[in-house]
Amino acid sequence: MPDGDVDFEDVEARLAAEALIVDVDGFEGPLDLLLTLSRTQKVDLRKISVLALAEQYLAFIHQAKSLRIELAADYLLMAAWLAFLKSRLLLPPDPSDDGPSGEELAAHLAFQLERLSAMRESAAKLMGRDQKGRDFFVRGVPEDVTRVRKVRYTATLLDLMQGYARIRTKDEFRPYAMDRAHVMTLEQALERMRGLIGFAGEWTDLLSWLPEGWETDPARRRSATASHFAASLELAKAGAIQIRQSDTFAPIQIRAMERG
Amino acid sequence: MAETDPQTPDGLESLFEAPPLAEQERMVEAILFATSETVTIAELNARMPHGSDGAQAIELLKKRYEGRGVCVVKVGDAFAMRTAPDLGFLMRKETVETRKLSRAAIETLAIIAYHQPVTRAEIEEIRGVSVSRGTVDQLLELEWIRFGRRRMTPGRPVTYVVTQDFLDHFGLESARDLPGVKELRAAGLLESRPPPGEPLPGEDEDHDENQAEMFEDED
Amino acid sequence: MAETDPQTPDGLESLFEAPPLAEQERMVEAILFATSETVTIAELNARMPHGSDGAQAIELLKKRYEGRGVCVVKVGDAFAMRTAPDLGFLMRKETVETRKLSRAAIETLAIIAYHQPVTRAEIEEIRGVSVSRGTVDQLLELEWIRFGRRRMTPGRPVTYVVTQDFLDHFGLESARDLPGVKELRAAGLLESRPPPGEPLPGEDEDHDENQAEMFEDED
Repeated sequence: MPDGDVDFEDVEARLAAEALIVDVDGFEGPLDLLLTLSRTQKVDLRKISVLALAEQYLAFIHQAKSLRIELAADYLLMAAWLAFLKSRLLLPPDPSDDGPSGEELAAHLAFQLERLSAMRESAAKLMGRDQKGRDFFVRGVPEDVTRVRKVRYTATLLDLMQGYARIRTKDEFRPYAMDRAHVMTLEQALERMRGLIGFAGEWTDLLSWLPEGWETDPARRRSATASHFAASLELAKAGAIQIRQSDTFAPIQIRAMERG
Repeated sequence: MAETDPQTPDGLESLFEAPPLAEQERMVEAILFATSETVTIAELNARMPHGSDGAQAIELLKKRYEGRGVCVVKVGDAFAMRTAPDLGFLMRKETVETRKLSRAAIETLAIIAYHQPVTRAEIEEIRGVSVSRGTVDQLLELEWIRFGRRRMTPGRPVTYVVTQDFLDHFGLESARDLPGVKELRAAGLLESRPPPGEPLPGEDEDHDENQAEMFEDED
Repeated sequence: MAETDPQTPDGLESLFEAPPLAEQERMVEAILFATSETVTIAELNARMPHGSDGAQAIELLKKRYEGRGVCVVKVGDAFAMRTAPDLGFLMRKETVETRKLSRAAIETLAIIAYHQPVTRAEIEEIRGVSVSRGTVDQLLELEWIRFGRRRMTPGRPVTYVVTQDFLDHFGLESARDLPGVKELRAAGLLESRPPPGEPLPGEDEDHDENQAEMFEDED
């Protein structure tokens, strides 16, 4: 291993550097590498020698290059910047240069390292806290809050009146409260007669066909008579019965058609 | 808290000494809280430190939660913690949605109000269309209508009448207070036939507003 | 139990009277007990009967559960019931294996927690490397971080902040309770200090192009 121009002080440090290089993929960027290197100085980060650190870093890069290890561009950029910093720190300040001094740059780098280190420790402390699902637990059987959707229907009196008016307007001249109890429809009569017609072998008065309860009340009698008459015409047309009336206003008689 | 079990001697064995009963109670409390299934005494004992008496601890816990918002219940031969049954209503979040009554329902309701007691056949006769069971059921459910006496006619059809709730909702003292045909006409509500879905014409805004204010029931 | 509020007369108004405080405490107990998420005072009040004081009830409840196996914890501006951390060993059965976070994710999370609201560029500045999208996505997915307000600097970069879930997971009442946060602030380590010669963060000029390139990674 060519290590002629590597200025490591002892074998231990060199072995450490080799370990670093083997681990190069394990570093999370140049700042992380710098932080690791700074630990070898075994001093508080506030008292760190940035110059020494820069030299360590540059040596590391050199070593990696000699081992033909591909380093990401940001490591090389950091190396360039540290080389620049090193020259700033070593050379007397150029009065024509109004940029930041080497000391300012070094102080900032030290700050960054300290901050990163502090964040690492904080992250460790955070992860060391009691954690939900590991150290403390939530309710094992959480009860769902059931969402009850209640629909409330509303209507105003105006809605009601408008609704009623709408119906009334639809057929204003019709009786509003048609009393169905006193009306027999054609269909009702037809249905009734169809069922009974088989029993009418002889001529019988149509009025005798009116159902019970419809013969006395005049309104009901009228309605039932009319519907039964209409129904009998229907049945005659269908060939089910015969109809006869001997005289004007004489009783209308019906009988079932004899089947051949 | 730190009372020691008198039966257990000090020294090495105390390492395996059961925790104080109060501590066992805490443990049972935590286990019952966090476990999704019910827990038997045997399971409790298996999970608690050696020598613990889950049965005794659970009795203490049960007493502690008596009358609280949460209680220890026995399910079969296992235990669980549940919210107190009387507080179940807190686990419900009610959202009230206000909806306008459908046109069919309003018309049916109006007919019942104006013609009560009225049978379903009569309502259909007046509306000129059949009345769906759903519409009547909805009005019954709202408790705005109820069954009246059966009509003494063949088939003895049931009649409908409006309820006190109906009167309260519409701010009426009795169904007789409903505006009559004359008043409806005077209000411009009976004048002509509106196109379907449109408000009735002939209602000048002011009048309409007044009436709405007069009759609408903000509940 | 059934003590009446002296200020409220009998009759109708008592229907709307808040329940006695002891009863309110039971209610809060039931609600917190039943819920695995945190519940705010506003949510408590919304679910309890009208006139209830969730804040007062929760204080009582907190005291009642002091030293128990289950305790009432404050998370941000909300409350929850959790098992006592010292009893975690009993709950091995309940432990959920969480996905191991990478070192990058843990550091990123810590930086967001301690420096919030913080931009991606600032996180990268602190870590000295680019933050991969996957890392941020993972934290967003865990709902431990969320987007904060945009920074009012050129480019209006988005910021990240930690969530209520983060506080809940780590048993923190607020981000101010993060371990060592006071000391770090006092030491100036939570400042965003621009590199010397750089006028303002985010406004890169020619002379510090190098540095920007060094630390920032266009992903």
